[in-house]
Amino acid sequence: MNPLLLLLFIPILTMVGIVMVTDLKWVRVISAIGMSAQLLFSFLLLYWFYQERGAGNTDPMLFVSSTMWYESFNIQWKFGIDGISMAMILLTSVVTFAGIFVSWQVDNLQKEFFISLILLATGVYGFFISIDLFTMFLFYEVAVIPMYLLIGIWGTGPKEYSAMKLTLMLMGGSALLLVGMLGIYFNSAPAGGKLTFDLLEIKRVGIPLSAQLFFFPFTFIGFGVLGALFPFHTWSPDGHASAPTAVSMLHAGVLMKLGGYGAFRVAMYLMPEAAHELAWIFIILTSISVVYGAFGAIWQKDLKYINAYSSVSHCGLVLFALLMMNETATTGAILQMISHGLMTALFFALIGMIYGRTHTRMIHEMGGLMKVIPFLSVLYVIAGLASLGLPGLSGFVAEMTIFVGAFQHSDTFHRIATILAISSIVITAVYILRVVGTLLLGPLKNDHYLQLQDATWFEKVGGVTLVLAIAAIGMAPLWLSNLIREPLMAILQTLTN
Amino acid sequence: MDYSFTLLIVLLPLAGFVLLGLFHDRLKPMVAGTLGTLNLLVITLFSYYTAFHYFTQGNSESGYTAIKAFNLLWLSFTESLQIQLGILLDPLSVMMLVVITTVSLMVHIYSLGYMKGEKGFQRYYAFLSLFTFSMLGLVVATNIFQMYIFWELVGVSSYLLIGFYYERPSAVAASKKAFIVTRFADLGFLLGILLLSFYTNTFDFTTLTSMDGVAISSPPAALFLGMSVTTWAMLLIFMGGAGKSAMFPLHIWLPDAMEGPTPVSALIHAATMVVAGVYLVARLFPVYALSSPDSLEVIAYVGSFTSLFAAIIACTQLDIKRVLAFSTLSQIGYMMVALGVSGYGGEEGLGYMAALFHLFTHAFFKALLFLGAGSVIHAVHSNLMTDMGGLRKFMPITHITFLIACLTIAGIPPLSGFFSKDEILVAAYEHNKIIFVVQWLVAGITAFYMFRLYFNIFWNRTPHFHHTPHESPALMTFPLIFLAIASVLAGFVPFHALVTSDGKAFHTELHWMIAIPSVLIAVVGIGVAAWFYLKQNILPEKVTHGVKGMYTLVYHKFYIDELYLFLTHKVIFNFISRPVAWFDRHIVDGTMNLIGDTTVYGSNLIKKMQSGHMQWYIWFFTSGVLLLAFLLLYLN
Amino acid sequence: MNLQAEIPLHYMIVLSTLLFFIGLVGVLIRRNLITMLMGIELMLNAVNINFVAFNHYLYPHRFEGHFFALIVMAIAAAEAAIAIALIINIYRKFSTVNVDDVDELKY
Amino acid sequence: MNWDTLYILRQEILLTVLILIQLIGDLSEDEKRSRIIHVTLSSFLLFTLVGFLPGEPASLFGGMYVSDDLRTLLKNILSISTLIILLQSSSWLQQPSNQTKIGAFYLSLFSTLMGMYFMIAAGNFLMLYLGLELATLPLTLLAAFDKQLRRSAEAGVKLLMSSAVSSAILLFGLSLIYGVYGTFYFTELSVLNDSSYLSILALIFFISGLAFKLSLVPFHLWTADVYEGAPLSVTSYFSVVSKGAALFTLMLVLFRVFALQHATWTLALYILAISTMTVGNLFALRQKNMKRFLAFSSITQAGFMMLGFMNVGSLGMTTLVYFMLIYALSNLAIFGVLSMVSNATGKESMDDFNGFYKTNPGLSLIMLVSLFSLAGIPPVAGFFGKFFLFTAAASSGMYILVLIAVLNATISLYYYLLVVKAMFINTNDTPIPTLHTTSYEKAAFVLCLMGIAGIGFMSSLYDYIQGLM
Repeated sequence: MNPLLLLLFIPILTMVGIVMVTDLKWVRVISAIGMSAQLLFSFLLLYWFYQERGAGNTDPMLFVSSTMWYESFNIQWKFGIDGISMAMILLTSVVTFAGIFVSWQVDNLQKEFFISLILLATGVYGFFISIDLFTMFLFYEVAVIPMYLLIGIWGTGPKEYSAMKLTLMLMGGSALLLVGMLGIYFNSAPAGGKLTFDLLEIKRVGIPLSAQLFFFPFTFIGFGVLGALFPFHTWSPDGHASAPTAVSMLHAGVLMKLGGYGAFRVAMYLMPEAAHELAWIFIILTSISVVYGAFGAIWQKDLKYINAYSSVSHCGLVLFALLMMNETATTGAILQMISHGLMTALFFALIGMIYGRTHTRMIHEMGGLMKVIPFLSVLYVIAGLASLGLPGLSGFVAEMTIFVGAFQHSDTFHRIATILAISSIVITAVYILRVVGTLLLGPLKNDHYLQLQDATWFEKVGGVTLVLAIAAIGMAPLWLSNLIREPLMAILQTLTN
Repeated sequence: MDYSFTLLIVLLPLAGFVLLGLFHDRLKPMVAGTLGTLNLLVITLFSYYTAFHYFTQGNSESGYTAIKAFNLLWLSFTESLQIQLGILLDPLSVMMLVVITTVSLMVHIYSLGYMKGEKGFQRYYAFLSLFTFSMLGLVVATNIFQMYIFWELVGVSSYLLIGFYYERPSAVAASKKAFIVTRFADLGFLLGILLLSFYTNTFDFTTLTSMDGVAISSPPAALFLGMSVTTWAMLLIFMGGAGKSAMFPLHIWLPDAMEGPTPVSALIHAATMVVAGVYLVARLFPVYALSSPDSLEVIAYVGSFTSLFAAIIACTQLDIKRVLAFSTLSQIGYMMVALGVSGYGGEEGLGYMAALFHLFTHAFFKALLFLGAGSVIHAVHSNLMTDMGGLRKFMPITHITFLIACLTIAGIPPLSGFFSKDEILVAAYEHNKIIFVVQWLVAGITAFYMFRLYFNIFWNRTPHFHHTPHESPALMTFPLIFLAIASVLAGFVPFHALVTSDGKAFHTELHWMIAIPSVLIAVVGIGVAAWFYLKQNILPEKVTHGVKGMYTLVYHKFYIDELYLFLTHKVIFNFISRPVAWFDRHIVDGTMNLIGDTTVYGSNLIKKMQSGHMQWYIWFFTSGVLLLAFLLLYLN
Repeated sequence: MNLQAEIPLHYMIVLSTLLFFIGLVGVLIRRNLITMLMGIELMLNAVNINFVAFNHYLYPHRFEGHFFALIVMAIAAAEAAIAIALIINIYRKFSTVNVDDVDELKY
Repeated sequence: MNWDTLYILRQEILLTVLILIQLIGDLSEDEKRSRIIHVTLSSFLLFTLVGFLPGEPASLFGGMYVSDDLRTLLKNILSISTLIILLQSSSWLQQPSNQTKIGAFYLSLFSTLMGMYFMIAAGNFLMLYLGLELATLPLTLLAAFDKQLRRSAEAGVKLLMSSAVSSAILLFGLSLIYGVYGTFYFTELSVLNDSSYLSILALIFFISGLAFKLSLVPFHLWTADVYEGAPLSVTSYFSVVSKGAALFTLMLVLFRVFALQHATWTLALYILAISTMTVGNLFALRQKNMKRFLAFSSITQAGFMMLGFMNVGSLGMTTLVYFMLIYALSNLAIFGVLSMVSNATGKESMDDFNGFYKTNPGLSLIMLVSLFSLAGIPPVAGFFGKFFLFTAAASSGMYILVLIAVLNATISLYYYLLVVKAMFINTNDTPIPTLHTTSYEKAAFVLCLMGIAGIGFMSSLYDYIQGLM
């Protein structure tokens, strides 16, 4: 059996376990066990991956297995991973693991909550291991739809509006995506022969340019919506603001990465010529995203909004880097996905914990929290520093790789866009420090806060896991960078030709 | 000789940070402090050992050679653009190692006394270790990207230390300001790095500065807005240096940074971090001098202007730490001037040597000044010189050491400041007369404001103290004495034989033609200060009253802060960020909501279609059929 | 006498079409349910003319059109029976057979 | 007439027997009437199973009646759907007010089912018309089944009048077809091609007649009113079985008989598809009554179905049948829940479902899964059905249509989520009490859920359908 299938079976088994259990106290324990197993398995998979590569296997994808599903459409259950998917799987495992612990105290409809959460994660895993476009799309939607319930039921504030908006916009994106996918499918065998959804096969044959030009925008925007591409990002602030903690974490940390990953794996990988032709439009949009998100964040007063806009900025950087279409920038894009995934998850986790204590997310209503909840505050500062690109934490590695990569284009257009994108690091510093300064430092605003408890053990587990991951990538980025870079060489050769 | 042990110099402080940071609440304050200090003592000894060996054994006919004691691939961007983390030993970095570890050690010791009983004492030592780690990593960087990494780390440790009293809003604001301003400058630095590395295809200092490297042998001639890209790159890199070194107009953060604990000011904002900009320019000096002389010109003028500008402001400030802060600006201006007027190689490189010489001496006497000021503040619990006076009776050691420092900075022979300043003036004189005149004047102003400070603290009237000031404990006076000795002796270090632009020794001597006027003007400055401030009199007030408008302008630091505040708060917040937020909510999101609303509106619009009347249904049905039929007949 | 020679086919078609639309208009404008039903009968009978005419003029050797017409008649009868039943039901509930009053289900 | 003929006609004959059983059953005493329900259900189950017996392609009555595997499958889809409806309606029929009408209900229902069988089995337009009328006229009675309700009476008469006009127009179309081609036999028609105005007109009239049954816009106006007025079981019969029969008939006629004129009808259905999806969606957005809501939802779904017609090959037909099957099961599950609620409390408004999950988690989850299936959310079957329909349209290069369809699918997701929201998110002071599920209802739900959850993953089913084309 393909070991990758375990990535799907472990969460499914966990869900079954949750359904079976009668005592609600055990629900979270089972979830935690399941997701810990998943985390361990991800690392085991990484080990196997290296072992396989070490043994001289140079296939573009490892652990490939395929089972025919719909013969007449040539739809297969085809799974396989390369370094990029491996990295994304690790990210998902870490964030999900942390997410479970952060939601330790969910008391309303526990079973349903954890099942939805794990279902979401299952979709994400499936998406990352799919080679077949159809299953990829299937898992994509599986991952998106639990969001509605998760936000709608366990959210706060205008949760129904936000949940609806988020779901509809993402589904609207996937509508475009579907058109693009069908276009790819029907152009997958221009010289006759069997149509296919198999990414590798489509790539081998190549799509005619005219079709590429028509379908690239659909596919790219389709994924771009999930990747918070300007101007399709407005689901993100509202959605994040209303979502419960773990959902924000998973959504910003993992789900939004589906957008970037898909834009790369599907849109750009399969339609490189069109990507070249049309990149300029999207470079403009993404550069706007980067700066615009950062400026947007400065003005916000709600912690989650700040972080949501910051996500717009950071995810914009991912797409921006992808569009630069060279090895370095693309490596940076994937690194940025992982880095942003981790740190934004950490952010949302901390915001959730702070909100759970102070019952407000308005930064002006709080102040001086460092004094009363130092543990959480320090984690928040670390997350902030990672976000503004401090060396030694993951954000720096990703951003620098992107910038160096983007700088390889020496024409004026790319230069201006790049400089614009780079300038976001200053703006990021402004809003991060503003939050840190207002929220954590300074005199204690509210005497009631003196009674606040610092992090509990499960919060510590969740937070520290993420910090460790952020720091590990930040301190020793080479292995991850190489892991990502290795498949890129082959992919980008075709992109640049 | 194998220098791989130098890795410990960098790693030990990191270990100290991690240890103290993780266990800060489990360790007793004094245990943490002692651990940190002992750790640094070991590091200092290591770096002395390194310096001793390097300078005694490394010399050869062709000068000192650079040694890469350690190198590790950290991250690779492309085949050639890779970030290595390593240790580069050359005269420049070894000299910096000595300076940093010495000052840092003194500050560690001093803080044991000064910070005693403060809340967060352990955290303080953790941050100090972090800073030391970053700064050491910065100076031993083998490539420009490693430097950038530690550059940023230095920035963040400075942020943490300035904001050490995080419950004090002014400290929080100051730390934020420092970080953002330097961050802005770092943007330039980063762009410069990217630009330079794009054209030279390397980050490595040795490759960049080698005579047959691309950057020097064939600098890219591509033009952008009329300037060569090399000049652009070097100017942008200098922008980073200017930010850290608080050159005009990026100087605004430094005075505010005095919100941090005073030993921190001594360490970071006087002796080490703020000279990083000088170090940066010195590190890339061959590229500046040989490929982009225009940018050196800019550096000289910026330095010169800053030194004058800061010196003038220093004359009006009342907060003693701020006076010292502006004095720091002014002195770093000197160093920049020296670099700016320098050429490359041999005697031509006098300015280069002078800049680093001044950096070396300045580190000691400025640290001494700050620590002395700290000692005073410790005694009177105030920063303002109006609350001080006549302290010489109460604090003899502080007084003497402070006086030595003042004399040193004023350039009175044979103290170290005299020698280094003299070299700078010589270099400036040979290169550019205007700059020379300015720097000469600044020397006088420096003497004036330093002694204004000195007299105001230790002489003048004796105000009413809440409790009688007393001399600081030995933990604090020992560093003062040590640094005072260093300030006196540092001038005799044969810098021209050790740290030169091309690594080769050259001959230099005192230029009396320049030394005498500079000493004279310093004496004049001291004299005027004594006239004004030795005894309590109304002269200063008269003078300030005479030039009231001017005085207010200078006192408010030429309103540059207000200008920035206006730019950031009013323009960026109100004219960019707020409209962006509005646009996002109302236009972008509005459009999305509008799509929804339109759909609902459309739904209501056609509601009447379903009127409930059967005949209308049939009518609709039949007209539909006919319409469809006609449409198809027409289309066929 | 040859009917075909005297009355061309299109006369028949025009007649049936006219009848059909008269029936339709009847359904559309008469408010009484019973009258509407009559309109429907008219429409069906117009179609019957069509069937028979086509059969007779164009395909005289086959009988499908005739059969069809017969079956349509039968069905029309069944339809009328059910319609009457439902209209009576309406009358019981609404006390009217005016179609305009039967509009409670809408929007 | 021999045994083979009987075997080929086995479903129709058994259905006739069932109808006769009802007539006999009506003779029994009033208080024992409800026993007939169990008898009917078990015999209908038998009847359904008989449909799955293997058979050879055959043609009877001089080509009037055609039987082959595809048609048998279509009939089976209808009979399974009917079986589910019967299971779900059992407790409604047991209510005292309905006890006397049980026989009438079954009788009418089986008659229409018979009519639909003939529509599908027709090899001749005459047969088709007969079947159509047989399927329509008893349906009007069923719509007016709740004699005591004004709305039911109104629904009956509205349906009757509209469908009479529509069948008149269809008939007019048939007469023109006859005029143009001179035959009613499908086998003969399928090789004839004529592009005269008259033939186009004929085709449009014919399509309109069936489009009325399928409730495509602009022929849909009766739908919501009748759905609302009719009893719930009948509504679900309308939205699933009647619609399915119309779809299958339209499909068989267009693909098999008028394949040569496909340019014409593709264009017509292209326009109808867009208008149907859009208008159906716009109306569904506003609905608060669940029956009206589902009426418009089914209109929208019918619009999606039209996408299958865009591919003239076996792909189009396969996806249509496949989608219809999934649509039927999903819709039936929803109607099952609705009818349980309606029978127990008489509540039919969406707001009544607020807090439904708190009291009836199982039923809510069934609703959730079915709604997601209708909305086309994986991994439930609706996703596959819809995806393949879109594939069919895209295979002809009609990407614009696909785009409009997927955007409409997104809008439809909105209102499906409104129901989800009501059940799971909204709170209610007086929620619907916990409902008891009878074993018949359980069986119906199991059938539906097995289909909704499993069909997508069983590619063999799709392959099987495709093999029949």
